[in-house]
Amino acid sequence: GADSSGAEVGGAVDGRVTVFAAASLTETFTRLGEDFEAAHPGVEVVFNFGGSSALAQQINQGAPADVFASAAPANMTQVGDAGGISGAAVTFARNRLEIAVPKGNPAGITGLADFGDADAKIALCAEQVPCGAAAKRAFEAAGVTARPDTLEQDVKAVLTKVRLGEVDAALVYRTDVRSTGEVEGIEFPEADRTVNDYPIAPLAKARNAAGARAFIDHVRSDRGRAVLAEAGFDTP
Amino acid sequence: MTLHADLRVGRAGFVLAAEVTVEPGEVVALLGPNGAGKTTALRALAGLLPLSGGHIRVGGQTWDAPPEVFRPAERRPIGVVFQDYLLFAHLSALENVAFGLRARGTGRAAAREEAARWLDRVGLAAHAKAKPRTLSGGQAQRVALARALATSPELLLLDEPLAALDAATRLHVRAELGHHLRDYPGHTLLVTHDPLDAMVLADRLVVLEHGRVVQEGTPTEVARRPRTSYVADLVGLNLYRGTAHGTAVSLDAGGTLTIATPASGPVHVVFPPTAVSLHPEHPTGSPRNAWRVTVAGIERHAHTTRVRLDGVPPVLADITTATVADLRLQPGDELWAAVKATEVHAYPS
Amino acid sequence: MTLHADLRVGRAGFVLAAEVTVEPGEVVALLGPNGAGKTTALRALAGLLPLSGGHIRVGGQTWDAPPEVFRPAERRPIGVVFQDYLLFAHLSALENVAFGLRARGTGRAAAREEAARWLDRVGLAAHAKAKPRTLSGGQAQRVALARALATSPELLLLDEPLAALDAATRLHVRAELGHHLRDYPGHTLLVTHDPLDAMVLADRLVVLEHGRVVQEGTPTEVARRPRTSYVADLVGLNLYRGTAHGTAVSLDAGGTLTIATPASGPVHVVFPPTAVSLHPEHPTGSPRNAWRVTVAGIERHAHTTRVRLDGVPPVLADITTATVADLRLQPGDELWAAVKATEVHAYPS
Amino acid sequence: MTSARRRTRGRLPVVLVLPAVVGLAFLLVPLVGLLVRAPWDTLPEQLFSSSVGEALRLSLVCASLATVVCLVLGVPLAWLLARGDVPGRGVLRALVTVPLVLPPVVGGVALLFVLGRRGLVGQYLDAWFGISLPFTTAGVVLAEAFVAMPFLVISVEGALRAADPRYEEAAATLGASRWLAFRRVTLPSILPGVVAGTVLCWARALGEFGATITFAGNFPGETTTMPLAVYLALETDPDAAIVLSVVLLLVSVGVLAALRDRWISGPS
Amino acid sequence: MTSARRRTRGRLPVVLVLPAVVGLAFLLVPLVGLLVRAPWDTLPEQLFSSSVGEALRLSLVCASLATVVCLVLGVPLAWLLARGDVPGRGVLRALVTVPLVLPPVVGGVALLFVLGRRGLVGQYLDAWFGISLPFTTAGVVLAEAFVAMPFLVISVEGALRAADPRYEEAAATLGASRWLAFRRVTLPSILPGVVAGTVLCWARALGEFGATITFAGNFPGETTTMPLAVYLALETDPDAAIVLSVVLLLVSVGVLAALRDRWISGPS
Ligand SMILES: Nc1ncnc2c1ncn2[C@@H]1O[C@H](COP(=O)(O)OP(=O)(O)OP(=O)(O)O)[C@@H](O)[C@H]1O
Ligand SMILES: Nc1ncnc2c1ncn2[C@@H]1O[C@H](COP(=O)(O)OP(=O)(O)OP(=O)(O)O)[C@@H](O)[C@H]1O
Ligand SMILES: [Mg+2]
Ligand SMILES: [Mg+2]
Repeated sequence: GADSSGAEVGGAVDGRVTVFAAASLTETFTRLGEDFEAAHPGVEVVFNFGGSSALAQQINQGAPADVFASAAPANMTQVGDAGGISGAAVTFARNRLEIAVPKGNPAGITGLADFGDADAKIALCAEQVPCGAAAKRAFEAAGVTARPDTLEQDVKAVLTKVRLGEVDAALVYRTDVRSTGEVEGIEFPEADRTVNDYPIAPLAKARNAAGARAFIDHVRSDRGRAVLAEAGFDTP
Repeated sequence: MTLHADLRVGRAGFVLAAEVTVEPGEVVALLGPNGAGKTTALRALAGLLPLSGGHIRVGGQTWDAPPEVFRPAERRPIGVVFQDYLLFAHLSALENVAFGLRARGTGRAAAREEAARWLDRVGLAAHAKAKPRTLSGGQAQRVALARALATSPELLLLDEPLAALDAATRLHVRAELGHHLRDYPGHTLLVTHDPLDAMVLADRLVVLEHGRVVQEGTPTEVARRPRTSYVADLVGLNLYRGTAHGTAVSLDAGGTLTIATPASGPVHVVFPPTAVSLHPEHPTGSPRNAWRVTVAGIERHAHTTRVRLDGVPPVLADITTATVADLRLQPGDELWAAVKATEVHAYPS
Repeated sequence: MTLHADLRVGRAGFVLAAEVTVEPGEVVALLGPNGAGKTTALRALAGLLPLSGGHIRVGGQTWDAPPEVFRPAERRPIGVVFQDYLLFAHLSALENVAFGLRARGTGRAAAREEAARWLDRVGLAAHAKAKPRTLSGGQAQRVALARALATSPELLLLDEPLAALDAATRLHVRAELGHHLRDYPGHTLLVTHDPLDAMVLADRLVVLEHGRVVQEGTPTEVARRPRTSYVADLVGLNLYRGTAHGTAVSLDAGGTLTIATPASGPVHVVFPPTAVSLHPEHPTGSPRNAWRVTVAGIERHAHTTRVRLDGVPPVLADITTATVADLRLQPGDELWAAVKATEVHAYPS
Repeated sequence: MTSARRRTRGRLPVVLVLPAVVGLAFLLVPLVGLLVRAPWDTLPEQLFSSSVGEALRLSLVCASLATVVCLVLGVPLAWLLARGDVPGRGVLRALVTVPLVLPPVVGGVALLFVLGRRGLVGQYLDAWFGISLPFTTAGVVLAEAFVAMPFLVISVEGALRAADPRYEEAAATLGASRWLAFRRVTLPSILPGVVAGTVLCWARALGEFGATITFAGNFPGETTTMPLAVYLALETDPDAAIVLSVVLLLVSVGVLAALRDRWISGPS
Repeated sequence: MTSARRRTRGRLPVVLVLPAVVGLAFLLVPLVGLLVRAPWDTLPEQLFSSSVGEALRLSLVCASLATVVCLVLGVPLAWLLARGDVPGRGVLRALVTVPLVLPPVVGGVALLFVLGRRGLVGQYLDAWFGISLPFTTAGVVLAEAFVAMPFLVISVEGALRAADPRYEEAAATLGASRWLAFRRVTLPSILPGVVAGTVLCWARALGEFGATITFAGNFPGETTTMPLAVYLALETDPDAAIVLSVVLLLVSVGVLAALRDRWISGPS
């Protein structure tokens, strides 16, 4: 059941649970894994953090994974299309964009409209990656033509450029703003259009199907939601 | 087990076409000017250069006969002393000598033991552990020789083995090499520029010019009847073996010569035909060596005349054409030959 | 504009401490055994090796005087012919010769023109476009010489310029080098092993042993009064300049010698003291050259005795000690010196 | 035929040929894998799409410019390490190889620290000259040069060590300054080594990804080189990514085979 | 002092020293930038954290094993390219350099295509022997070897071309097969070149990221090498990432300086 806590099924789970998770989940999942191991003595959770698309590729090439937590539904679909998941994927977290500016907001950015300013240095994600697609939706909703200077391949690269003051503003996930004290976040009204779902699913070739299910339950438990929320995720 | 080789190799602008035969135990010297094809011939015999025609046969075995047969170097029972020795720099003298034995399957301990014996034989027991870099030219040459001989090859090939040595070491090393070659039962081919090396060390000379054999025979034959003036210049030496007692050398072939620098034991004595003066009567004065000779033959070369003289010992003299006229030399004439002791050089043999 | 050098260089296990003076237009030969420090001295003069003591001064200028002054090679007006020439492989003969001119600021066209003139002067106009690889040893040597001379250096340094040549080419190249050096107004230092090169080419000899000057003087002085037996062996040559007409050479210093190989024009004639025989009376027989001499001095060396003889020409003779006793030689004695024409070599000069 | 092909030396030894063939297979089979799995039908479409053409052109231009930068700075640096009488050469040489070990992304971050808008040097470039390198094609060239230069330096230094310094001495006695001697004597004689280093350098620059995207960002037509295009394609369309890689690969093999054959197999 | 340091050759030419110094600065200033910005106070904590220690150990072990693989396969391959009388050497040599150009991530994908559980070769490995290489430490070694081998091959091939083949001939006349001659004569004589290639290879393997994470994944203690740890740290704590890079860098400079000094600056 979706609401069952990890402790209830503790007796049924043992061995090693291998979780392939998006790199943006590194911090939260590491903590959840520790909790899970504490709750299930004898269980070892092994993580493989990486880009969601690389993980999907690995799973499709037969990687020994039990759980796949993707940062984008598209990558989950890639695995699903190849018959890689058992049952259906569920969304366990949502993330939304925020404007990130260097400390002190030197360029005085206030909202999405400033992204059309030719003088401001702007970084966005490339449209091929989820945060880029989300940003595109936001700008459409706001009626702003963004004039980015760079289209980064992932959100962390965008964040790095804000941290170092290379750009005046960028759109990143709220969780990313939270993860570092070196940038300031500015919320904007169109953020509702930028929500990105994080799906999770047990895998068809899982060697530890019981463990996989238990771990997913743990993620979706109250404790799991609390950890995710603390990192800045919305939890459904 | 005679070595028969008909060596045909074509290179850009150069063709080697030479027949060479070497009997077991025989030392053949291959002489010739720069670029005559001596090294090419030696490399073909060693299997480092395939023939383009002809053949190499040793006893019943064919080593090379294009286009079918080619036996690579490592499967020919040969030993090669290269002009610059090519000692392996990272191996000690002992390991260099042991290399061929190891390569041919001898066990480690046995190979080292045998190598040590060879080093001892060439007088380098004390340098067994030395790296080639720290050996003098003469020592390096002896290690190379020991390395080539250690595997008891059927064919020993030496490419100007003395060329890199300075005059003093050369003397010693030549004598030592002579010792080894005399005891060695296989076939030996010695490439050299130096007529003295050839005449002291070889039983037979083969003279190459432009890739072709222009003359061959024993050193005495070739010296006495040179076919080209290159050969005449090259091998025009009076060479005898004898035993020295102080400044007197009794020659094996009869006669006695006086030398300036005392020596003792078996020696080669040598002087050029130009050092021989001819006198109608017994000469007075400084020449220590004077003996009666009879004119056996007269050959004119470019500007000098070579006179073959019978006597004890027989001798060659190069004199000017004017002198021939002056003395009215004719075969059968009786004369005195004189050579200064300071012109006669004796080498330990 | 005299070159004064007090060369002090310390190396692992070797110390050079030699004073050398060269006058403008003078050719000084630096002779000595292997490892005597000849190349070291030459490199110090060229600025390729800094002195550790002493000085190098040319006219009023100091080139090296540790610890203050050091003028690097490229700012010394020198020309160096290295033993192995070091021609630039990727440049043609012409470009090699033009290199120094270009480096010293001559324009491209002018440098090529001047280089072509130099190549012509050394007889290589036809090989201007040839790459060094395709030149014979003798040709390469001449290109190297032209390259060194083209910049009109004040000091010309030659390190065994003839050592790499075979006997035949050597003869020619030596004569040519002699021509150039005679016309060259700068200072020349010639390093060589070969006494003949030294005596033919140099005005003065400096003999190094173990990094020290053991003797210096004109070739005749050094040959006549050798201070060590190394020097005696080295420079013991009878050498004269003269003019050849066929087989007769009239010597500049008086007297006539007969040679075997006809020549014409100015020549050097040379024969070793061992080729000279001494007779109490006029010798009969083959020696073409016989003349009256007076014993001027007698010096004993290891196994031979060198006799200085006055006459026309004066001459050195090496004879055995036994002969000295036999002839009861004393200074002042009158004798006949005889040399076979076939022993006398004439070189174009 | 037989006679022309007769081998001077015996059979090739199995103990060497076997691992050599395994090694070759190890390097080549993955490429075969790529070629087999590549969706060839989309190749023409990809190849003639303007964005791919642009990325390919930008890659070739930037890699070549980076190589020029490496040559201009790296050859003198190699010379300094090989010939210059500088103290602490061993450590310097080891430091020069550092960009090899540094994860390229970190290399990009390091470049930002120095040349970025707030970087050690970059802040002055920006304030005084209004020059900003990140997010420009020049930035791509710099990032590629940073990563590729060690290859050039190490190759050329090796060639310089092997060159006979006596030719430089000969040039000096002819009045040539060290620069002239280097330019006219040393450099021509080590040309094959320089070319080999240049090839390695160019290939590395062509494949460079991490430092480029970190320092120069990714903007089509300006900083999007082929490896960046490949990476982004991997996110959405892995097949297209493979086709792009194969294109990059074929172009580079073509260039390398032509160059190396011409320059390097010459002497052997 | 003055006398001991007097230069044989004139002043170092500005025209060479200037670009050399610029080049050196270009390579080193970013490192200085890293060192300056690194949060040194967290260094000890990072350094002694078990996960960093583990990653460092894994990196060193895997890079060293990969280097061994490269030596075993790459030296014979270099020999085949330099000495073997194989047709199409020029193209083979160009193909060997391909892993240089391939974006490492694509290299990893290519390896998955071939050695993955569903790969061309991997499916049989899995079905017949139950061997699965991806996502294991062995996979890390393979991915690093794939990327680093070209450096070794090209360096060793260069050294082989420079070696005097007459020593091999001399060995042949002593009865040595080609293998024996290679092992006992050629290899010892090209040792410095092999060591240089090994150093480049090791450094490249140590810094390898893209192919590793793609082919071997990112499992702490099993496949998480330092560059992967750096990548993960970049996700969570960018400062830590820099510290980790600096650690990696110092370790490698230490190893390289020791090695290169010992082996390479010897002859000069
Ligand atoms: N590798 C080669 N390729 C083409 N031609 C060669 C090669 N080696 C030698 N030659 C040519 O073959 C001819 C004979 O050379 P070889 O080395 O046999 O002469 P040599 O008699 O040994 O001379 P030297 O006394 O100088 O050693 C020469 O004209 C030389 O130019
Ligand atoms: N680079 C060097 N480092 C240390 N010692 C050297 C060096 N070069 C030469 N020597 C030593 O200096 C001494 C003199 O050498 P040099 O080359 O000047 O002799 P040389 O008279 O030219 O001899 P050769 O006639 O053999 O050319 C020798 O003992 C030699 O070993
Ligand atoms: Mg030869
Ligand atoms: Mg010398």
